[in-house]
Order: sequence, then C-alpha cells, then structure tokens
Amino acid sequence: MKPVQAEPGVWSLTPGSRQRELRVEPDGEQYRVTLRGRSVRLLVEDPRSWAGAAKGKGASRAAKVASPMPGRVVRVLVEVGHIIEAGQGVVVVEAMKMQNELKSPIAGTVTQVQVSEGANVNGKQVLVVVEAHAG
Amino acid sequence: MKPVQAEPGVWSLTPGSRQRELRVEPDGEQYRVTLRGRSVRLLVEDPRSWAGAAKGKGASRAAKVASPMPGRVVRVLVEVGHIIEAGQGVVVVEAMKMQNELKSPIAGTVTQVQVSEGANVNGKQVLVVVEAHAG
Amino acid sequence: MAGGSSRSPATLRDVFRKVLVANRGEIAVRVIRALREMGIASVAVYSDVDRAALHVRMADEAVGIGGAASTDSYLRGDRILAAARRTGAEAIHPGYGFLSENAEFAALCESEGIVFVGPSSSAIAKLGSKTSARKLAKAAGTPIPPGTEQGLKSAEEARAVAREIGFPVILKAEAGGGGKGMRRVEREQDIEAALRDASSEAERSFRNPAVYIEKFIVRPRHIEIQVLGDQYGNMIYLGERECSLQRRHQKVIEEAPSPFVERHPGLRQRMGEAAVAAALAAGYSNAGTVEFMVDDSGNFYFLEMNTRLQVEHPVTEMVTGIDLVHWQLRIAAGERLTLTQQDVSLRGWAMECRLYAEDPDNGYMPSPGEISTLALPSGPGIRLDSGVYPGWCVPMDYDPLLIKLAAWAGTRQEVVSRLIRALEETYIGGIRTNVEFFLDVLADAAFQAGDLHTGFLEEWFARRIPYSWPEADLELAREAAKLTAQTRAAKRPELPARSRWKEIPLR
Amino acid sequence: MAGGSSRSPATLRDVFRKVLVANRGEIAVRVIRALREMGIASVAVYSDVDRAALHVRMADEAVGIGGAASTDSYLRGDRILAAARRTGAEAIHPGYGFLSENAEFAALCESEGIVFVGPSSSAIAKLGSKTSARKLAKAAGTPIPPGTEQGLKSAEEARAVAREIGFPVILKAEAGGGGKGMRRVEREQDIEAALRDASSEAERSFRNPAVYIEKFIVRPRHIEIQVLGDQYGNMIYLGERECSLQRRHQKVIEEAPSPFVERHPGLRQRMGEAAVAAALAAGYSNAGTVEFMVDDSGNFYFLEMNTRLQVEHPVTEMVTGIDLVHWQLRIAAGERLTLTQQDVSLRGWAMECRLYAEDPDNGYMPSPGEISTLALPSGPGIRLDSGVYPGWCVPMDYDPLLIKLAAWAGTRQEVVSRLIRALEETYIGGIRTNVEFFLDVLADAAFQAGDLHTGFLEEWFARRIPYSWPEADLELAREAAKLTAQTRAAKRPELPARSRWKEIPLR
Repeated sequence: MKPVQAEPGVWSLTPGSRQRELRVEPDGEQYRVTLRGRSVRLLVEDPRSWAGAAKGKGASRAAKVASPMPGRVVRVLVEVGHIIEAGQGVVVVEAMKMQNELKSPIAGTVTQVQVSEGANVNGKQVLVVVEAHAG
Repeated sequence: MKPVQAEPGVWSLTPGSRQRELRVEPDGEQYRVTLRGRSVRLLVEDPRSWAGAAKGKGASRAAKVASPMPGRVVRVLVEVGHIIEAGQGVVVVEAMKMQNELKSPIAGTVTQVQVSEGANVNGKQVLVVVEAHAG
Repeated sequence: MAGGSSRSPATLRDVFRKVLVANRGEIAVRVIRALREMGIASVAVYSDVDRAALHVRMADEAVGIGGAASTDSYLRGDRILAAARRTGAEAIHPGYGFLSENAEFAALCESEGIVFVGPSSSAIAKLGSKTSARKLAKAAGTPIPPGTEQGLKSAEEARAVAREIGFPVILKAEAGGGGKGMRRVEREQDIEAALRDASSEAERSFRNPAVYIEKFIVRPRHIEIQVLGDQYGNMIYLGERECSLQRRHQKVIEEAPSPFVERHPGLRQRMGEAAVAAALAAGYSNAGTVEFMVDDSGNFYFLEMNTRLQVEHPVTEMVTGIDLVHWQLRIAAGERLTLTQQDVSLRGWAMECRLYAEDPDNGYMPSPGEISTLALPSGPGIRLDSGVYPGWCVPMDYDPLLIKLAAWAGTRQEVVSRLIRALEETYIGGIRTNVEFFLDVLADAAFQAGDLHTGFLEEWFARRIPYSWPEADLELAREAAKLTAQTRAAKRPELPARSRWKEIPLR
Repeated sequence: MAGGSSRSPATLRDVFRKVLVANRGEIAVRVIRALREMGIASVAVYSDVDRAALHVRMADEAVGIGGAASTDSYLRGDRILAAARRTGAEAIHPGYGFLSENAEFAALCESEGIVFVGPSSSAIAKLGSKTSARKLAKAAGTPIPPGTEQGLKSAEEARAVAREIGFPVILKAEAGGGGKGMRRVEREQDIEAALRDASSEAERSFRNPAVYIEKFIVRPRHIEIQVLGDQYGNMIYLGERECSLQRRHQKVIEEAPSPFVERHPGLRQRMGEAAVAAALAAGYSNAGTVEFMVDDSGNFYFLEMNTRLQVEHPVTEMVTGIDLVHWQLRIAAGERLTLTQQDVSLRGWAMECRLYAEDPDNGYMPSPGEISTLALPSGPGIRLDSGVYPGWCVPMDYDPLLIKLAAWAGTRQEVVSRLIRALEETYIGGIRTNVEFFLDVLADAAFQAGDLHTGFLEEWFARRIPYSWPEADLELAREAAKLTAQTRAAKRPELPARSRWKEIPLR
C-alpha cells in the first residue's frame, strides 16, 4: 500500500483493494482524523517527548480552566484565594447567543484569575487556575 | 475604499457603495482577473523592466512556436533548415483526444526543432524556432 | 448591475431595480441569489466583522452599518433605512431573525416609502402577540389548544378549566417565552402550588404575573403550514413541513411532507385551509408559516404564525417546485399570485440538516473560528445554502448556522440515504460542527420509521449508542495521522525527521 | 462498506453487494454516489495518472488497471474483469464512453457470470451498426430518414432515389463516422461527382467504398428520447432532451423538455412511442436513448440508439424526478419496472452546461493541468456532477469534461437566469475553461427564444459580439491585479517592495 496525499492532510490509503480517504487535522497536540464524516482524536507522539509529558502531568496538582471556544466573558464568579468545590462554576463565557458556565474539574483554591468581565477570549485560553489541596 | 482580500487572490473592492469581487491569477507575466465569470488579462509591471522587455522584443526577428497546452507530440512536420511560409504547420500535438497543428506565425527558416515525435511536452514549452529572412 | 438584461419579466423589474438585504449568512446569500436571477441589483449590509462575509462578496453594493454586536448593526433599523436611502434601494428584504418580525421596523419602512418584503406592519403586530394571534385564529375557526385565553383569576378557576379540558394541563405566562413561567400539571391536587410557582416566576421574569392554562399535548408533533398570499386577498398553502426534531426548542432536521400527515388522509387539506383562514383573518400577505401542534389522533392546534420566510423553506421549495423568495419579491412588488391551490402539488420527499458551528463532544457549545478546509457534497438531489467559505472566520457574534444541507429524492427512505451519503462527503475543518450528530440521528431506526415528536431527540440522546469505529478503519486513521505527523516533522528541520511514532486513541 | 445497513430495499442488495465502476471522472463519481445511497459497495478502477482522482477517493475499493493511455487501462476489458473477479464484484457499471457500448465486453461479462449494467450484448450488437439499427427501427415502424439502406450500385440509382426523396440529399459512407465519406448534394447534376468523391474517401478511410443516400434535413434539431425498460419487456419513455446545441458534433448545452417539442402538441408522445417500439424491437433493457433528427415541421427520423447512460441524463432526472442510475442498477439486478408510463410527468425545466478544460481564446484547445482554485455554485435549483477537486491535476489523456453544471427552475426563462447566476459564481483556476463561453451563449436572444437547431452555434459564432467590460469594472480589475502584484512583490524581498506599477490591458 502506497499512501497518496490527494490534498494537504487528505490521505487515500489502499490496503489490499480497500480504499479509505482520511482527513487529518492537527488539533492541539492531537490529530483529528475524519473518515466519511466520522472523526476520532488520536495522539501521535515521539515516545521520548511523550514520556516527558506524562511525567510532567503526574507532578502537577493544579487544574487549568480554559475556555472551550472563542467568546466574551460575561461573568467572573471567583476571585484569587476562593476555596471552591469540584464542579463549581468559575467563569461564564458567551458566544453565538449561548452562555456557558465553565466549571472547575477539581476542588481547591483559586490561585489565578487571568481574565475580567467583558474581555474577549480565544478557544483554549486558560482563564482560571485552581490548586488542589495537599493530601 | 479599503480593499479586502477575502481569500488569496480574491479581492472585494468597494468604491462608494459598489461592491465587486475580483479573482486574480498570475498567468505567465500577466494577470488574469475574473469578475463574475468574465475574465481579462492584464499586464502589471514595473515601468523600468517593461521598457527593457519592449526593447528586447523589438530586436528579435525570431518566432518561437510553443505548445499551447501540455500534450504529446504526434508528428513533427519540419526539420532544421526548412524554409516555410507564415501559417504553415510545424508540429502536431495531441491532448484530450484532440489533435492540434501548431503553425508558424512568420515566414522564414526553421533554426531549431527542440522536440521529437512521441515526446510529452508542457504548456508553453517552445518546440520550434523560426528565423525571419532579413529585409 | 452586470448582465441583468432579459432575465426576468418586465413587470417586476419596473418596480424594483434595487433591493437591500437586511441580513447576513446563508439567508442573505439566498436572497441575493434570487435578486441576481431576477435581474435586480442587491445591496448587502454588514457589521465590522462581516466585511469579508460571503453575502457581501456576492452583492452589487455593500454598506457597513456598525459594530459586531447585532444591537449595533443588524438590529439597527435606522442605519439600515439610511443605507437603503443612500443606495436608492426601493425595497428591503429582512430574511429571518433580526428585524424580520419587527412591526415597528416594517411600519418605519412603510412611512418612508420603502417596501418591506413581507406582510404589512399591522399584520405583523396582530400576529406578534401570542394572545392576540390566538384570538384571531380562534375567530377564524382555526383550532387552538383548549384552555383559557386570559390570565387565570384564581386557583379555583384553574381547577375548573383543567377538569373540563382534562389532565395533563400546562400553565403558561401570558408574557412568556423560553420556558419561563411554565408548569406542567398532571393531577388536580398539584394545580394550586404550580399556579403559585408559575405566577411568581412570571412576575420575576417578565414583571407580569398573569398565567393562563392550556391542555398539555402529550408527544406532540410540530408541523407547520407554508402559506403564500398576494396583496389582493389571494392565498394558498404549499403543504406542510415536519419540524418535530428539535434540541432545546431549536429545530435541527426539517422535512416535507410530514410522515404523520402522509399517513392521515385529508389532514393536509384541513390544516392548510385552517392556516389560510387564520392568515387571511390577519390581513396577511407574502410568505408566512402557521405552526401547529398535532396530537397522536391528528387533532391540530394553532401555535403561532411566523410572519417571515423560515429557515427551513428549502424543503417546501423542493417538493412543490415553487420558489418562495422569487414569489416574496413579486408579491411585494404588487404582482398578483398567478398560482392557484390546484397548481400546488407535492413530488417526492425533501429533508434538511442545519449544519452548525458547535461541538457535540462538548455539550454542543458554539465553535466559532476559522474554517480551514471546506469540502461540500454535490450530485443528484443535493441543495446547499451556505453562508461560509474556506478561510472564513466564523464570528462569535451571531447564531451558529453555517450551511443548510438539503436533499430531495423520490421517497423518504431514499432521501435519508442520500443525506447520509452527502454528510459523509462533507468536511468542515478548523472548527467543530454537528455533521456526525446528523449521521447518528439519520441512522436511527425510529427516525427512519418516521415516528417523530418534539421529545424525540431527548429520548434519542438517552438511548444513543456512540459510533464505534471498525478496527480496520481505526488502523488506517492511525496510519494517516502518523503520515501527517511525519510530513509536519519533515517540514521542521529542528525536529528529528524520522523517529519512532506512537499513537494513542483518545476516544 | 461502512454504515450501509437499512439504506435500501433488501431485494436489490441481496443481488448486488458490490459493483465495479469501469469508468473515471464525473460519471464514475455519479455511479459511486448511487451505489453508496443504495448500500452497495463500490469498486473503482484507475489508470496510473488517476490514482488520486476523485472517483478513487470516493470508492470503497480501488484497483489499478494500467497506464495512462485508455487503451492500456479503461479500455482493457480483460483487466477490468480481472479486477471484478479479484474484488468479488457481482456487476460492472460501464458509465458512458470507454467500454459502455462494446458488445464484445458485455458478452465477456455475461460469459463470466458478471452482470453488465446495461442492455444485453446482443441488443448492443444489433444497435451498434448504423445500418442494422436503421433496419430494426424501420421494421418497428419508427420513421427513418428517406433514402436507401444499402450501398448505391450506380450514379443512375443515386439520381433516381434523389429525385424521389427530393434535394438536398446527403451521401454517407456505410462504414462511416466522423464526417468522413459524406457529401451534401444540392442539385441533380452534381450527384455523380459527389458519389465518386464520397466513395473514394470511404475507400481510403474505411477500406469500404459503399455509400448510401439519405434526405438531407435542413436546420434539423437533435432531440433524443430517454427510455427505461426492464428484463421482462416493460418499457417507458421519460420525455425528451434537446441536444441541438453542438460544436463540432459535440453537445455543449442540453435541456429538458425541448422548446420545439413543447410547441408541438402530441409530438412527445409520438416520438416516445416510436423510441420504445425501436428499443423493444432490439430486445432492449435498462436505460437507453433513441436519437432523432427533427425537421421544421415536426417530422422526426431515427438517427441511432445509444445503448448506455448519456452524459446529459441529469436534465431528465431533474424534470421527471426519476433517478436513472438507481433504476439501471435495479433493472440489472432483475427487478421489475414498477413505474408505468402514467407515472412519468415533467415538472419545470432543466438545462446543463458541460464545463470543459479547454481554452476558448485559443481555438478551444484542451487545457489540462492543475486546478489551483475551485469555487462552485450552489443554492436553489443547482445540481453539480463533478469529477475534480482543487489541487487535482487534470490529465491530458482523457476527454476534457470536468463538471456538469445543471439547473432546474419552473420555466425555461428562469432556468437560463439561474444558470447565468451559477456560472457567475463558478471559478476554476489554474486552467482554462469554457465558463465564459456559456455566459455568452445563454445571454443570446435567439438562444433565449429557444430557436435551436444543430447549426445554431456555427451561426452564433459568426455573429457573436465579444463581452465588453464596463470601464468602471475594468478599473477595478486593474486595481485588483496591482494589489496582487504588490502582495507578491512584498513576499519576494529581492524585488523592490514598492515601485510604481503600470498596467496594460491586453484584451
């Protein structure tokens, strides 16, 4: 099977006589691969840097709450020093007429609030950092 | 009027309240500009290099017969040294099931034949050079 | 306007030489296309973030009307009217949303002598209030849901009415909308508390505590009738649209005809005639839609009238062969409706998917941003109404509708297969969309059987089985990702061009 | 084949689980789309230069069958059959061109037990020879042009026949094709010399001097009837197509219905019944087309039968609502035609432009090469059948058809306007195409009046007035070219980024 790149990121693969067209799009550190409307996210990484990343992740006890989309900050619900629950809302972002409350994935103390009301934010921009309590 | 490039080479121009979308494509040394399916070829050049090109053209008395399209050479009708008429066929090129006889624009002597039968040629590739007779 | 000569009957172009389109996105493109086909010059308006939008690129003229927020631009009637005066447009087509159902704006157009392509401002006003629309419909003999038409005076009255019309019932705020001040009541003993709750919520939300009562229709269908009438009292109906497939009261798939109506002989005609009666009672002209709730037995109840072109109008155009936007313009120009009810026949089946910039993996959150790649389906039976292009940055400021993908085929079964085929051909890169969501819904057996009601999607979400990739395909996906990663690595000389790759599926 | 469950009636998929498409370009894509809609796996075949072609990208399986020259690949019946055996395809759809009308290949399929999606090899053979097809048609009562059916024995015989049928007449080589061995004769005294010339040209071209004589139809229309029949003797006609608009015997615009037939009550039925009679006489099944010449008075004459799907089949699909490719597959699988003649009705008007890779400024020479940009039209009433994509390098080895752009509307006038609108939205960069040529033809008053005949384009070329750019638009074109030049210059630091630019219009 010789892979053929028909367009940038579009691969026609033919194992045996089978043919599949796969569209690959970088998505952060992952790749989103789409086949006939169905997509899957895959991580393709050099083993060494992967090992490094895994180690780094394990060491961290902080959660970064990022905006899942570009939008405008409608309300900031926490301040630095607040102690919050897992699942508690921290920021409300609005886009396309829809408001979305971003929640902290962990319980802990708010250590950073990097945004203020009325600000425009990008997709994946970190807005709030929550530090887990020791123990 | 602030020009807006919506896509590479696609300009939305708005003189007054008028709006026109123009698609520009380099075409050799010219530009082909298309507006709602209508296209025109334009030469946009630095005045200095234009003057030079014009001078060079005036000095030349040779005609280069080029293939107007990619294709395969089916027949070569002349040889170096042949004296030919203006409009006389020199090479037959075939593409997409259609044969096209390329003709010399001037009368003169064939000085170069840069192709042989069966060869693939590119669009605009020079196949035959004809030198006009002095006088 | 280039090349417009000899494209349309003289009558219309004598009246309108230029029309302003007070909208954006796919509907503005739809109207501009109609204008170009009719040889009428088009004026686009745009907000600051829409200067390079597709509707601007396609227009003959374009006028900036303000900032990104629609309150600063597309809702600014004053600026839109100024743009019409400045460009000499004789008429304004409002599309849907924005100012399309704003009676004040329509009245302003009328007073300035600019034709509003739609019904008169008085018809919009009559039909704009839910209670006045219900009264009008009732007077015209169009069935309305059993219940009261005015605010309840007491829990006693509520109990009495509920006993008469039968449980379940629903309490609704008179000034309501968006589910606020609504309570469903199953049993008589719950009615007093529910009334108290609904009334205080209505007070808080709308500063008006009035609540009325209605029979609650179990598993209703949302079926609407398209009507078309001229300014001389001629009106016809163009069949129905089935719009029951909704998520959070937002339609996601619409079709014509309705599978339910097809199974109930005579129902189309009864609903159609009821819709025409209600519209005529309001002095309605131009294109409009009467929405009905339909219960399991085929009883139908007037819900409201949309006094504009609907998002889902293409499915009606495909089965009737009648171009609604062309007719909107003709009627607005004062032409008579030359079609009679006998000229309207339905052929085959049409269905539409609304492709949104939203992320189904992430709670259907909006997903604005740059469209990096755009591959769109075509071939037999496909109609696309798009407002985007590759490289376009979808703004965060407006609703997330990108493209309407519609299909036509001889039968419903064939149209579903065709839509699946078309969705499989569709690729919108750079942002997230609901393409895969549609593939899942269309593959559902209950959907294919046509058993639709407004709660369908909620039930479906609960029983949904996520698509599972065949292992052989997943292997190829990994292979393709690695190939792209290698291509990227080869382009960055600072990284080792060849290293051992490892892939981890995340889903 | 992914996701195919529940997409089509069981009957068909029980017979065909996999079908090989022995073609390339838009028609292969068309057939693969139908297969996907019907839940049948598709096998593409490709030559060396077509590995990344669109039809390969869309197929479930793909097999390379040889070199770029079609004699090394798409015409290699042996390799195509081997690919079908290897992949387990139960049937082969030949598309048009290549092996689609090759009786030998159809017979080979039959003997190998692989279904050829088309008529039987014997029907192809009977209709493949012009003289045998004429005999068959005549026997079936289908009118054929007055004249002889066999080679003329003498100038005396030629004179006698010509006197009987009336001048002008045309002499044609019995083994002929492509205009070789043809002579039009206006007067009796010229017939002997013309016969001598035609006969010797026929001898040189086909090694067969036989020449026959026919009445020459002045300003004929080329109108064809689509027929569809099953393997049990049921056959219907699906209206006509007007294909008179030809350049060098190549159709460029086709439409349905025919403006001429519309003006002649009863003609459609007479032609349709004559077509069905001829096809039935040949034992024909599946989709086929009977071509007629039609004179000014509405007399029609059998020309030939095309024993395959036509390039222009979409216009018939659009006005009848019947999917010809789906029916081809059903019929080939042994299904009965459930449609009767009463089920066939025509709605509105459809018209198709064949977008070619050719250079109208350069004698319509082929223009293969890479498609740098591709902007395609959409919106109401547009159907696209494309075989290309942006970045695809159009090979020099096959015919130059890139995309079929078709439109539907309620009336002919509206469909012309819609096609103009759609052509204005079309942009195919990197190569030359005939888009602008279509804009010119569609704007022509005689074309719009529907006064078509096979010599129309020749006359039109003579009177054609080149499009003249409004000065204001030309100014903007210059501005846009300068902007692009500046952008390019800014990207090449070795050149002065800002210099004074001068533009010279060349056309």
